[in-house]
Amino acid sequence: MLSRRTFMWLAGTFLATRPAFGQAPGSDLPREQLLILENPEGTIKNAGWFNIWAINAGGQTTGLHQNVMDTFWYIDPDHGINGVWDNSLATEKPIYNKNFTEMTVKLRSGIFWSDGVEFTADDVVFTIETHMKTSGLRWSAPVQVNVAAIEKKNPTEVLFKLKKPNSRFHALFTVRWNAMWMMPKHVFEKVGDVLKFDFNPPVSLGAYTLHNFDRGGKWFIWKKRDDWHRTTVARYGEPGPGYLAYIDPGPPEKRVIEQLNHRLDVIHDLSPEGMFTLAKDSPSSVSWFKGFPYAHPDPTLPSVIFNHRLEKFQNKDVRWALALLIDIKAVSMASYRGAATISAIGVPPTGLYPKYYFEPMEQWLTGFELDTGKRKIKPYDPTIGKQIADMLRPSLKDQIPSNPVDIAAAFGRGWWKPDPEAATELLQRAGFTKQGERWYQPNGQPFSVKVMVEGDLRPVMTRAGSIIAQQWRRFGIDANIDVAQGTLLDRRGVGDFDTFIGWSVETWGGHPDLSFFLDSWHSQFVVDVGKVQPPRNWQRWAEPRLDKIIEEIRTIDFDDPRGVELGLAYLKLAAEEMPIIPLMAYNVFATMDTTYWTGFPSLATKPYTNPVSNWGNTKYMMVNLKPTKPAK
Amino acid sequence: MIAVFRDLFRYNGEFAIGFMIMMVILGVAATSFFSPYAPIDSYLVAMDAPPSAEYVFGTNSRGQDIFWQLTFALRNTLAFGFIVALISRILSLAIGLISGYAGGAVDRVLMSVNDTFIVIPLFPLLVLLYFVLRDDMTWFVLALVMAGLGWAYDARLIRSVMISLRTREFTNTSVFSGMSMPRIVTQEHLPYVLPIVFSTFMNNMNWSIGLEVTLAVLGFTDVDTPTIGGMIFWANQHSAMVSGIWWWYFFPTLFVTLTFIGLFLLSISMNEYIDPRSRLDRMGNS
Amino acid sequence: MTQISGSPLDENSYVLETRALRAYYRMKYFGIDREVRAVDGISMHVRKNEIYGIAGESSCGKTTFIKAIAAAIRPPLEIVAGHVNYNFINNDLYALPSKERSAIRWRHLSYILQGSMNVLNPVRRIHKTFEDFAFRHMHMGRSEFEQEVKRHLERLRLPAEILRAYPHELSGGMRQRVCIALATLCKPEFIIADEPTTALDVVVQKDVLAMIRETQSEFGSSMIFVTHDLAVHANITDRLGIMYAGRLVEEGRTADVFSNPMHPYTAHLIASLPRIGDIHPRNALTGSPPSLADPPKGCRFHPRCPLAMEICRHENPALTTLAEDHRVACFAASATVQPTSDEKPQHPEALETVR
Amino acid sequence: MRSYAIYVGKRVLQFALVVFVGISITFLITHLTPIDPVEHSVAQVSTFGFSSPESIELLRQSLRELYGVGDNLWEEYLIFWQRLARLDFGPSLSAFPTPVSELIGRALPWTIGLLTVSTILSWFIGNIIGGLAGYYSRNRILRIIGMIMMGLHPVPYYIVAFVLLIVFTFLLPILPSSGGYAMNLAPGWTPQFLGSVLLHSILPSVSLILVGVGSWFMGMRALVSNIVTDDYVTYAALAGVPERRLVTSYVMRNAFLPQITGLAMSIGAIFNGAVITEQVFGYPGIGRLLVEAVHAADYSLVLGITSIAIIAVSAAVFIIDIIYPLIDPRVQVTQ
Repeated sequence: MLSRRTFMWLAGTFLATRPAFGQAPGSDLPREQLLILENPEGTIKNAGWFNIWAINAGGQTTGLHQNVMDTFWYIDPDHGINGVWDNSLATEKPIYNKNFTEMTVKLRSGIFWSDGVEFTADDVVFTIETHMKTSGLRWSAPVQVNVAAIEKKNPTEVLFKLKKPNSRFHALFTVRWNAMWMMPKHVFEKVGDVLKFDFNPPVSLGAYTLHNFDRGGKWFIWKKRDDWHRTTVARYGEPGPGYLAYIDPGPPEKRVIEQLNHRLDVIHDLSPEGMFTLAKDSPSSVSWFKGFPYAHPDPTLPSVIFNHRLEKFQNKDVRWALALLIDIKAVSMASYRGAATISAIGVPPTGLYPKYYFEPMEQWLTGFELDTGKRKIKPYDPTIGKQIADMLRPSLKDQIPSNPVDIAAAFGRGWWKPDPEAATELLQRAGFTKQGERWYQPNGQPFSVKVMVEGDLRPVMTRAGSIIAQQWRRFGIDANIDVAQGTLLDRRGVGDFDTFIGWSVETWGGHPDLSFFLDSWHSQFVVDVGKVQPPRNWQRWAEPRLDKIIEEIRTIDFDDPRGVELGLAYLKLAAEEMPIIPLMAYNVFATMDTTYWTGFPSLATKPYTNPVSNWGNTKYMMVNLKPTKPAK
Repeated sequence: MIAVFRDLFRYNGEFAIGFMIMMVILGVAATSFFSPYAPIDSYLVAMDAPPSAEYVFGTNSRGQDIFWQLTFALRNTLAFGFIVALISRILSLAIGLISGYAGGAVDRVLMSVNDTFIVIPLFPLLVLLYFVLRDDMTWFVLALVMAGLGWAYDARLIRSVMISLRTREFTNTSVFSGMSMPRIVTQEHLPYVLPIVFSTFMNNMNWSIGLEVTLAVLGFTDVDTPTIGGMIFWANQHSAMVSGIWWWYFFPTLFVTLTFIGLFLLSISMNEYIDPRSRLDRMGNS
Repeated sequence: MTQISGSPLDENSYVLETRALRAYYRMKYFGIDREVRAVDGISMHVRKNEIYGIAGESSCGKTTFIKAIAAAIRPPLEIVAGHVNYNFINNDLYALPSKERSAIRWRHLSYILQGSMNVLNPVRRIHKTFEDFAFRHMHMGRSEFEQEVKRHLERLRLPAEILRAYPHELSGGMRQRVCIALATLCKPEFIIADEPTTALDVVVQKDVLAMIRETQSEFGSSMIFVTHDLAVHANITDRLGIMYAGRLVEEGRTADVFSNPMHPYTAHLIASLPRIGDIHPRNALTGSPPSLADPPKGCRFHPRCPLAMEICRHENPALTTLAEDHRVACFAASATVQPTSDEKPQHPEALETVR
Repeated sequence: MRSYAIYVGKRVLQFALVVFVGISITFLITHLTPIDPVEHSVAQVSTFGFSSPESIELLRQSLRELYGVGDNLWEEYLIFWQRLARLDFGPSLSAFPTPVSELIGRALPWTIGLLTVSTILSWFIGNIIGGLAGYYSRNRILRIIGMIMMGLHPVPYYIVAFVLLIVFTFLLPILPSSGGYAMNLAPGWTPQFLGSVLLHSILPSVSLILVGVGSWFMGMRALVSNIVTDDYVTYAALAGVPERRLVTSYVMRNAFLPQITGLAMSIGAIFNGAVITEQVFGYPGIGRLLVEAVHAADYSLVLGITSIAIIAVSAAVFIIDIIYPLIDPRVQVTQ
């Protein structure tokens, strides 16, 4: 039988003998000046549309919001080039008055649109006022909700007057993944209906302008501006690539193939197996972690999300029982092949959060006691991260770090140890009964749990879901996955699910402030099943104690150290109540090919930003890239 | 009957081969009843083990023994194809015969219905239905839906054969000889139509299973029920091809292909047996 | 109107001669591993310019015999023994390489088949069919050829329009006429007519027969005319051969055979012809024709024969000339009838076959 | 001729009916989908960006007005037909406000090009080889080809496509793995562009042909092996009609006719095939557009594409229906 090794050997020999694919095929661009990135949006239906302020009209991450758009501030999900916070179009942080009803923004001067017009306060005022009088633009709603008026103090200073106090208003202009981008007044003021304007070709505020694009939406090519030094990134030097191509390489296996052929420099995401293949067969490929688990952990927290509106999940004992039935090691193996960064608490173990939250919580977690009704147990096992590492070491050898710090960074710290006994006791206390092999709810119904997953669209989450369902099934719960490919978002919105694998927790990653997701968890927003739940409290968890925390956060400054304390309070509450079962960080297998370019971000050497190519923040990557072989 | 079967087996190569293939397939499918594992459980055995003495067909990245997975997959896939084919045959035969003979208004009405079904691109329809029914779209429901959509093509085929038969002389002679239409249909013409029904039965199984595979691969079916398509779906989820787990594709593909070849061989040998002409040759003018 | 050219022994006056012709169906289908002796040792000849009729119940081997002399042998039918000689090739038909064989088709040897409804290509206009069949034999230009065809049809009193028609647009009779025109276009020496008038209504039948008769005598071609319908034989054939169970049991001038049938089977056939004003009940034969898969030993008719004797059970009567040009195979007919060996050849490899 | 006119008239009516029913069904199903384009957009906006609940509510309202969805089904249905008359399917909801027709117009040529070529090729190849195989049923080479066809034909299309993809883009990377033409080329009648298009169409079309040929082959072989036993073939053979003529005018001619109907009937199925091809090979046709539209809950787009497909396919059937009597003399147009 043809063994896997021989097969790969054959493949290898083929690859060795294959024709040189130096040039991007058919492209007349000098490959050593061209950076080819994956656009995870895939093929853009409406390629000729660059008006990013209109919702869903065209592509966003075609390079458009990474390299053409700009706004006041950027928060880096990792360490940042020069600290987590970067003043982009603004020269300093937002300046609020003491009761947070006004925000002043000081603007950078000497920044020019790609058509040679200078960027000024007028553009800001125009952008805001356009959004105030036009509904249905991407940022119309938040502007209309918050802004009473905007004033131009002078060409480099604007003042926002807010309708009500809001200490987080600047978040609207702070790029995490994206934020509200500035419009070129001189272009849009000539336009009748902003919603119907395609903004083609786009006038750029970033270091690149449109060079060429496929009407079919499979590729977009951007060219470095000759006056790149009149853009905000110039502070960090000249962008390396002369050209950027954002392409749709197709499904994971094709991305692997393309990178093996050096026709795709930056892969946005892969299946773990695809990642391993590249790690094995593509010496020129690098990733966030030098070795295993390679992936970049996004500051989002995949979890088992309960529908708190369903009776069976309203008792925290049930939620806890289900948590104690999960063997996170198996989940990590099943979903990420171990390449997961697990988290027991309600924030992702990414960016600077280990420092802000995980270290402080560790103590508390180890001491945390859970009353099963019959006895008190200490469910937290701080060694699970290490256990995963040990489990993987035999097969992956020295790829697996051995010092605790690296292990914690790569695989996370502890988690809840599986405890069927305790789970049984908890369920029994909640009035559930086991008859024969199956569990029944207090109302006599069999205890069935459907785990909604997104199938092909999020393979890893789908795998996590199916293994968790299996673990519950083994215990006598009628659990199955429910593949809602393409419909998950909608069903999530209207609460048409038992549980699903997804995230209701997303953070700044670099900045400890939790309002980014927590504000929306306030019970005031919770609606009944059938009505659409506004993001992100998909679990529809209503908790007075949490509301208090949220209300206080709203009143304190973004950088107020009190924020961290409140964050910790939330984490403890979440641990006790288990409103969702946190699993791990959303690890994105962003892979970079160093055949043509070096200087990609990586945790060990330079974690200046995340390499995940659809993030607005990746504009900082461009100024760090250098050609591998000096241009001839 | 037994004798016919014995003769078929002994004297018709196609039948013999086809029959043996199907026996193997069914045998494999049947062993699913003795599987040590539940079909949808995963991470039970070592991952990515190539075929070996221990795992005949190897194991996949979900820690499942591909052989046992395959047994379930074959069982479900066969059952699926069979149900679709059976129901749709009944529909198409009935409609084809009726409209082929009745002609006129009946024919037009039936054929408009028919053409509508032919014309609507099924694939988007199935995808849409999947979105509407979601996890109610079990493989059985899917089977019913596809049976309901899969008869039209062959109904038209049968009808056109009917029309050409009707224009043949012997129909008229039998008409004049006072045979009733039903009798003409069943006695004079069914022999010509049956081979078509048989071969289309197989083609239809082919069609339905192929479509099921496709839908499954694209994730538009209930992936909890292992089918051939489902196996490939999971293989894709794990980029099995680029990571060299070729056996995860190879064996499902091999067996589904064998299945079809087997069915096909059976169908053609049946045709030969049923076709009045070849029977004539067989018996000579003695 | 019978003109006997030369004595029976005058070889070259024969157009067709078969000697001890045996054509069997050798079946290995579906285990029914049997041998159907459809034509079992037939020796006969057809003279120039005559219409030789072959009569017999259905499945007595008529059609097989035709196939054999027409070299339309296709497995499982095999020529097991004997010869088929035509004078225009003065050689055994089966000794010819298939190329030459197809060269004589239609030029020298043509056919009028049963069931003319389906013998014409349904999607081809008639004139096309004429071209396909005959053009290459006529050695003339297209236009000439078409003229020739038209003239020929005229001779047969057929409208030229039919040339532009499709088969299904013509009546059954018309189609049959077309077939005759087709078969006679090249004025072949020999025409094989297999039940050409069956399935035609009586009126049409008469015309068609008349037509066959005329053309035959006009072009002086010889013909084998097969039908189970003795009435037809009576008014068209010169000589008549009666077949029973794969064998020729009686042969003679049609008139003689009718007036003086010597074989009990012939007698029975003729007796069972309806006659006007006849009120005697017909004495039907008991039993049914034997299966040719395993025919009875001896005379194959004996199980049904009213005159059966002991010898009939064991010996096979030879076809013996009992009157001028009148041969019979029956011990009861005359003492002079000798037994002949009922030998079945030890499976010689099948002679060459045509598709 | 008059009867033929009547016949055509009837066909026209039927054609209209088919289109009407087909499109209505699709309309209904599309509007039964649980997916709400507005929520989809909202989700899209809020997944990464801001999430203040009041703003979301506001956004939702304004989008509802913008997309003009949510009013009752019946009105939408009527409006839809009014627009369809002008081949205007309204704006795409997932590419608002770009008209659906524009999106389709951009994708359609790719699909049509790919399909016509590969369909016609496989039809001819399959039928001719199949016909010969049926006639010379004893020919060894043809038997072997038959075996191969038989083996290939049943393999689910997806697998054939996938294997081709792996072999020619991974193991032996000599062909592009996706797209309609190479990056940074200007579309136009330049040799470079056309060459690129050709190169990119090899895998999709070959996969379609490989799978398509089989069924034609076997259908034709079956037909022919029946026809050769028909009297008129035997008769012509007896008459010593030259073999070539026999095969072409007697056997093939009669066998081709049903296959023509078959072609008409299979066009719908071919479209299905295209959807998958375009998925596997990332080909920029409407099949791909359709799946994307479905995922994006863009039912105006889904409807647009499906309607176009229905019209196109039924038109093809219609055309073949009306010319069929002209090529098959046996079928009297009266029926």
